[in-house]
Amino acid sequence: MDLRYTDEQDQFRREVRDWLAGHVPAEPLPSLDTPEGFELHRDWERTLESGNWGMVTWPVEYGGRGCNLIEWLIFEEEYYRAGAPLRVSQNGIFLLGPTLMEFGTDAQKARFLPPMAAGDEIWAQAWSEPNAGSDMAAIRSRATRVTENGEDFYVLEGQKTWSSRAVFADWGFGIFRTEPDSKRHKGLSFILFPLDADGITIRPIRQLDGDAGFAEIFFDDARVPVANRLGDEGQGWHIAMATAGFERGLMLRSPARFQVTARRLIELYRQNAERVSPATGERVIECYLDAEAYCLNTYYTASRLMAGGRIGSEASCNKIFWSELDRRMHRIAMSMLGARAELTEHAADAVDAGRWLDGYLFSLAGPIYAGTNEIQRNIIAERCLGLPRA
Amino acid sequence: MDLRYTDEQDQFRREVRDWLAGHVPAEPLPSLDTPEGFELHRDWERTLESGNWGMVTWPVEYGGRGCNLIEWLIFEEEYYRAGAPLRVSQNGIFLLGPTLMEFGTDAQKARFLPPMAAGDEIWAQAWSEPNAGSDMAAIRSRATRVTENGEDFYVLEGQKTWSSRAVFADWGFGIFRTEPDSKRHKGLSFILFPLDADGITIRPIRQLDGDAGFAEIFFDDARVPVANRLGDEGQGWHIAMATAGFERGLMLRSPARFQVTARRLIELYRQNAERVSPATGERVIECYLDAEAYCLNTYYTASRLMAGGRIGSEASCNKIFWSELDRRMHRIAMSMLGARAELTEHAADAVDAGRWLDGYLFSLAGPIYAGTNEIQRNIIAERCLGLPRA
Amino acid sequence: MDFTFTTDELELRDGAREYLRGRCTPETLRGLVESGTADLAGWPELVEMGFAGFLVPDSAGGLGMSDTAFVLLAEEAGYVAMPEPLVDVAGIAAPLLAALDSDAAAQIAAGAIRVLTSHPLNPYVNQLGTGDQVLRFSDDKVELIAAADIETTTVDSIDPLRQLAHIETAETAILAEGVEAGTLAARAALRGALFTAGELLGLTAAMIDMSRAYAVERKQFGVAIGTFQAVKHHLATAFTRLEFARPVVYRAAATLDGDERRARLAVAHAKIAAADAATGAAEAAIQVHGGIGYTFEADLHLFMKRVWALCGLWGDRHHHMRFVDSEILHGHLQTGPATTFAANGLASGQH
Amino acid sequence: MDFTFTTDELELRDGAREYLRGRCTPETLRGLVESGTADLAGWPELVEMGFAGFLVPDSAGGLGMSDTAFVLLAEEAGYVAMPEPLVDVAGIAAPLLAALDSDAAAQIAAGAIRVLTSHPLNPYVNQLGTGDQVLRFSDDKVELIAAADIETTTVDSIDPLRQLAHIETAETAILAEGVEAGTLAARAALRGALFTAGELLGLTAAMIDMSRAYAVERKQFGVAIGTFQAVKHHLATAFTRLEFARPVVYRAAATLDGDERRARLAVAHAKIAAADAATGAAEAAIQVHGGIGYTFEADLHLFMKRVWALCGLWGDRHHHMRFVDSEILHGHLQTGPATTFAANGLASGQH
Repeated sequence: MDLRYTDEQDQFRREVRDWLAGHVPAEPLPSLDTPEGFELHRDWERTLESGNWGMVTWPVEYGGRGCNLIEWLIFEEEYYRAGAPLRVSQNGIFLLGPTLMEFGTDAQKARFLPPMAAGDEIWAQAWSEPNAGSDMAAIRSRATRVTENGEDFYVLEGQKTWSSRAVFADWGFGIFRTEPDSKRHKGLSFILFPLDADGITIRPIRQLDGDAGFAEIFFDDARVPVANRLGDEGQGWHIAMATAGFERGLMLRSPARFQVTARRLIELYRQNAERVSPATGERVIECYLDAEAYCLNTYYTASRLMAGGRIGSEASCNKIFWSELDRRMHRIAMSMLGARAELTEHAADAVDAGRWLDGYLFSLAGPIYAGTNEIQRNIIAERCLGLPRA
Repeated sequence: MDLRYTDEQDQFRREVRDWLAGHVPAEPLPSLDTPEGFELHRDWERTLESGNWGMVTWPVEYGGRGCNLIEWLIFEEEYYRAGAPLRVSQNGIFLLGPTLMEFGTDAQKARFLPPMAAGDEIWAQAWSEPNAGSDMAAIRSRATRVTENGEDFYVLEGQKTWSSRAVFADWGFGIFRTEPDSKRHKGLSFILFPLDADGITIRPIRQLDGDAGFAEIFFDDARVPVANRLGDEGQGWHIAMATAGFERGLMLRSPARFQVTARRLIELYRQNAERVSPATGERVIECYLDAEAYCLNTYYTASRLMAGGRIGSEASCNKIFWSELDRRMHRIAMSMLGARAELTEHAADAVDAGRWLDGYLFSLAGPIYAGTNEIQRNIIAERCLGLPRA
Repeated sequence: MDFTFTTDELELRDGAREYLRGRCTPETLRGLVESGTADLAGWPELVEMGFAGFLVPDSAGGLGMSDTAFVLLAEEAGYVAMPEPLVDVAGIAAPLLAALDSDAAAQIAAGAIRVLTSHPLNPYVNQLGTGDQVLRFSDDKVELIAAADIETTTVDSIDPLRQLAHIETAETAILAEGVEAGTLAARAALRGALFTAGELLGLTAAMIDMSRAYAVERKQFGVAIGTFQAVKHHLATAFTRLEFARPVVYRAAATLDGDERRARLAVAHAKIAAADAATGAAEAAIQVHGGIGYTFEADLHLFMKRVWALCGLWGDRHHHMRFVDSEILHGHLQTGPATTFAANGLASGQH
Repeated sequence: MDFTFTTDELELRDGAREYLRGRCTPETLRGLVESGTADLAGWPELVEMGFAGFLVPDSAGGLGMSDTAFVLLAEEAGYVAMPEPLVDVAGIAAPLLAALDSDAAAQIAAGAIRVLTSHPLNPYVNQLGTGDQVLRFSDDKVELIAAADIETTTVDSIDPLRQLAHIETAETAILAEGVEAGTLAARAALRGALFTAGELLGLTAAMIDMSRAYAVERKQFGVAIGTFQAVKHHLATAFTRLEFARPVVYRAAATLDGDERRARLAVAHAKIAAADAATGAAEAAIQVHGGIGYTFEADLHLFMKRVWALCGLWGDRHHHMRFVDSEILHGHLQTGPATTFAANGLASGQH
C-alpha cells in the first residue's frame, strides 16, 4: 500500500490540468436539457475529443488513451476541479461504451464508439417502461424479427419512459422482448436504435425544474437492422444488468463531483457562519468526511480492480452512499440559504446562481434512478449478506 | 382551547408535591431487578398507597382517587420531578388494572385491584413465547379445562418468556390457547395465575446490565380456577389487544419521564460544553423540543379523550416517538461521557452514578418491546394510512 | 387546561376544508401554472367565505375568530397548496390593522382592499397585484404603502405559484414608529411564523395522502408498492412526525398572547417542528412516487416546492433554533416536568 | 498509488483470522465472563503467533510488519472481541520502545514482558496484571513503571472482559521528557486511535454477521425475519457504513508517517468513521435480534459493550471532531478534488 502518486501520474495530472485551463468555458453553459444548452454541451464534447480527452480509459483505436482507473480518477479530479461542463454524452461513454466493449462485435465497436467519444452521436438510455420502473424485468416493449427484401429487421413496438437525454439525443439503447410470450428476465434482447427513425416518437417530460430532462419514447412499427442488436438474442437481461452495474459502479459518479460540492458547502458555511444554527458546521464537516470516504473507497476499489479483483454486488453500497450524501449536502445548503432557497437561476439574488436549488432537485432523483435505494438495500441484504428473498 | 391549569388543578399539584416532598426516599433505591431492590420498591408502593397515591385515576372503591387524565399527568409530572422510584407495580397498575376495569367481573375487580394498588400483589406480564415475539398470535401455551371434585380448573402447559418482573413478582397474566386446534388469534383466553403455584417454574434471564429483569415461565400441569379467566373463553386476543393498547398508549410512558431525561441532558451538556463537538448543543435542544412535543401531544390526546374522543391506531406513533427519543437522548449522553461511558454504577468515577449507561441499555429495549417499532410502523401504515398488507 | 378546539372552530374548519378542496384542486393549480400566472381572481370568493376577515372583530365586519382557529384555516389552505396570500392579508395585516383601529381592517374584511406584508425576515413580497397595499415593517417604522407607489422587480421562485417581488418605494404612510413599531414587527413575525407552520402542516398531510394514494395504486413486481415495508415505513415515519408537530403548533397558537418569551419559544418550536415534518415528508413522498414525482405530471411537485419556499419564510430553522439555543442552553428558562405550561400555571417551583 | 494490501499482509491476516476464530470463540468468552475474570493465560500463544512482536523489527525478534498490516490484525482481534490488550502492548508500546532502542521491545516480542499504556486521553489502564509494566504518557514525561510499584483501584466497566484500574505511583523510570515526551504521547495517541478504529471495524463486521445468521434462522409470522425488508435494510445500511469506513481506516494507517497534520486528520476521520459504523451496527444488531439481543444468552452483548467502551478510548468522537473542525472549517487546509492524497502528490495547486 503506497498512497503516493507516481511521477507519471503527477505528469498526467499536469497535462490534464494544463489542457483544461486552456479550454474550459469561462462561463457555465446553459442547462443541457435546453435546445441551446444541449448543442453547446455537444460542442464541448467535440472540443474534448479534439484534445483526445473524450474518454481517456478507452483504447486508442476508439478515440481513447488507454488510461487505467487511477488515471481516470485523476482525470476526473482535474475535470471537476476545473469546473468543466457536465458530460452530455454520459449515457454513451459511461454506460453503453463499456457494454459495447464487452459484448459488441468488432463492427459494432468500430461503428459506434468513435462517434460516441467525439460527441457526434449522443446517446439516450431507454431502461424504464411505464410499468417497469424499479421492476426492470416487467418489460413489455417488443422487437419482432422480420425479413424484407432479403434484409433482417427488428420491428419495435411499445413504450419506454424516463429516458434521459432522449429529447435532443441521436441514438437510444434499451431491452426489448424478442421472444413473444417470454416472461420476466427471459426472451429479452439489447437493441440500439436511432431516435429519428420512422415510427419513433419522442414526448418530452417536464421535470422538477421545468426542463425536459427526460422523455417517453413511443415505438410504432419502427424498424432497425438486426445488426443493431448487442449480444445474442435472448441475452438482453444479462447485458442490461452488466450495464446497470456500470451505472451503479465506479464511473457514473466519480468522487470529485461530491468533493466539489463538499468544498462549496464549506464555503457557503463560512459565508453564513454568523447566522446559522450551532449544529450546522458539524453537519458540513460530516459531509466533507463522507465525500473523502467516497473518494477513498473509490481509489481502494480501483486499486483492487487493477490488481485483478472484480466488483460485485457491493456496488449497490456505492449507489446508496453517493446518492444519500449528495441529497444531504444539498439539503444542508438549502437550509443555509433560508429565505433565498426558493430562488431559481433566473433570480438576480439567487446565491451561487441557483446551483444549490438545481443541485437539490437533482439530488432528490439520486435515491430513485438506476434502481431505487430500497432496491439497492434489498440487493445488498440478499447478495452480500445472504438474507432470504421474500 | 385554554392551556392554563385551573385553580383546582394547581391545588392538586400542590398536594402531590407536598406529599412527595415528605415521603420520597432521599437516596435512590437499588435496582428493582435485585431481591433487595424489589422489596424496597414494594415498600415504596405501600407508602404510596398509605397516602392514597397508588393509582390516582382509579375509582375510590379500588384504592384510587377518581382523577381524570389531566390530573394524572400532573401527578406524573410531580412524581418524576420529585425523583420518586420506578413503579415496580407497573404491569399491574398500568396494564392489567385498566383491563380488569374494562373486562373483569365485579368479583375480579374487588379481589385483584385493591392489593394491586397497595403493592401487596405485584404483577408480571407474560405476553411472549419463544416463537411468539413480535408475532403475538403464534401462542402455543395451552389451558385445558378440567373438572375435579366439582371444581373447574384450567390446566396450564407451555412456556412464556421475556416476562418482566416475573423473578420476584406474585402474579402473572397472559393468554393461553383454550381451544385445542385453534389457529392464530382464535381460541385464546386471558388468564391470571399465581407465580408460586405448583407446576410453575421461573427461570431468570440475565439482561444487558447483568440483572434478571425478566424471566421465562414454564407451565407443567399448573392449575388455576376457571374464575381466574378474564372475559369470555376465546376472547383472549381481543382483551390482550386492549391491554397492549394501554401499553403503547398514554399511561406506560408519561411525558414527565422524558422531560426529566431532557433536563438532565441539558445539564450534562452544560458541564461538558467546552469539550464536546459543535453539533452537540443543537442535538440536545432537538431532544428537549421533542420531549416537549411528546408532552404536548399527550395533553392534547388526554384532552380529546376527556371530551369523549377515542385513541386508535395512532397510539403506535407514541410508541415510536418516545422510544426513539429516549434512545437518542441516551446515545447523545453516552457520547458526551467519552471514556467514562463504559463505567457502571459500581465505579466511583461513573458520571451521575451510572444512570446514563443504565438508561442507554434500557432505551435500547424501547424500540423492541411492546411490539417492535417495525411492527408499529406497519400498523400505522396499514391502519392509519390504509396501505395494503403484504 | 383544555387542549381541544371548540365545536365552532371545528365546524368552520370543516366548512373551509370542503370549500377549498372543491375549489382549489390540483387541476386548478395546474391551470394556473400553465397560464403562467397565479390568477387571483378567486379572492372575492375567499372574502365571501369570511377568510379575509377571519381575525377581524365582528364590529369591523369580520368573523372575530381566534388565532387557534386561524391555524386550522392555514392548515386547510396548505393542504390544497392555495396560492392566495391568506396568511399575509388575513393572518397578519388584518388583525394588526384592527388593533391599530385602522379602517383598513374593515376594508380587508369587506374585500375592498388586500394588504400584503414586507418584513425584514422576508426579502420579498409575494403576490403583489395592482390595487393592493403593503404593510412594511422595519426596525423603527411600520408603513402602509399603495402598490401604485411601489417600484417592483420580479424575482423567480421555484414555486410557480409564488410571484415574488423586490419592492422599493419612497411614498409611505407611517402607522407606527420607534418602540411601538418594533413591537408590531415582532408580533407580525410571530404570527407569520405560526401561521406558516400551520400551512406546512397542511402541506405535509397532503403529501402523505397523495403518496398513500399512489402507493395503493402503483404496482411493481406484481403488487401495489404500498405492500413493501420500506414504503410503509417511509410514510409511517412522516405520519408520526406530523402527528407530533400538530400539538406543538396548536400550543403556540393558544399561548400567543401569553408571556412574551414563552410565546416566542413556542412559535420557534412550532416553525421548526412543522418545517422538519414537511421537509421529511417531501423527501419521503418523492421517494415513494419514484420518477413520476420528479415531473410536472404528478401533483406532488407543487406541494414540495411550496414547502421549500415556506421553510425559509418568517425566520428559517437557523433563526428559530438560535433563539431556542439562547433560551434553553444559554438562558435560564426552567425545563423538565411541570414547566411546559409554566407561564400559565403553578409549576416551575413558584410553590 | 497503490491502495492494496500485499499478499504477505493478506496471508498474515488470514492466518490470524483462522487462529483467532478457532481460539477466541463466543464460548471461550462466555467462560471468561462466568469465571469472573478475563483469564489472560492465552498471551504466550499470541506471542508464539507473532502478534506481540508484530511491529517490532526483525532484528529485535519481531515480525517487522507495517502499521497497515497491524490494522488488519486489529480488525481480526475486534471480530472475535478478543479481551487481551493487543493494541496497547503490540500496537503502541512495542514499536515505541523499539524506536527508543529499548530492550523492552525485544522482551515484548519474546513474551518476557507485557507493557500496557496509560495516557491522558484514557483515564484507566486495561488488563493490568502482576508482572506487567505500564508505559505512562503525560504532557512532559514518558515513564515505564513496573506493576509491582503501582497502586491500583479497580473500576467497573459494563464490558465484563475489560478490567480497568486507576493507577497511582511514585517510582518510575523516565524514558523521555519535555518536547520529545510530547511527541511520543502524540504518536501513541495516533496509533491508539487508529488501531482502536481497526478493532471497531472488526466488531462491526462480527455484529453484522451474527445478526445476519440470526435473521436467517429466527422465524416470525411463519417466515425467517430476514425476509422482512425492514430487517434487510437495517443490515444493508450497517454493511454500507462498514464498507465505507474500511478504506478510511486503511488510509490513516498508510499515511501515519507522512505529513503530521494530515496524519492527524486521517486518524481523526478513521476513528469517527469506525465508531459511527460500530455504534450504528450495534443498534441495528440489537433491533434485529429483538429481546434475545438484550440478554446474556446471545453473544451480541459482549460485542456491543466492547464497542461502547472503545468509542471513548484514545479520543472520543468529540475530541476528533473538534480537530477536524479546527482544520477544515476554521483552518486553511485545502479541500475538494485532488486534495485527498495531497501531501503525497502534486495536487492542492502547487503546479
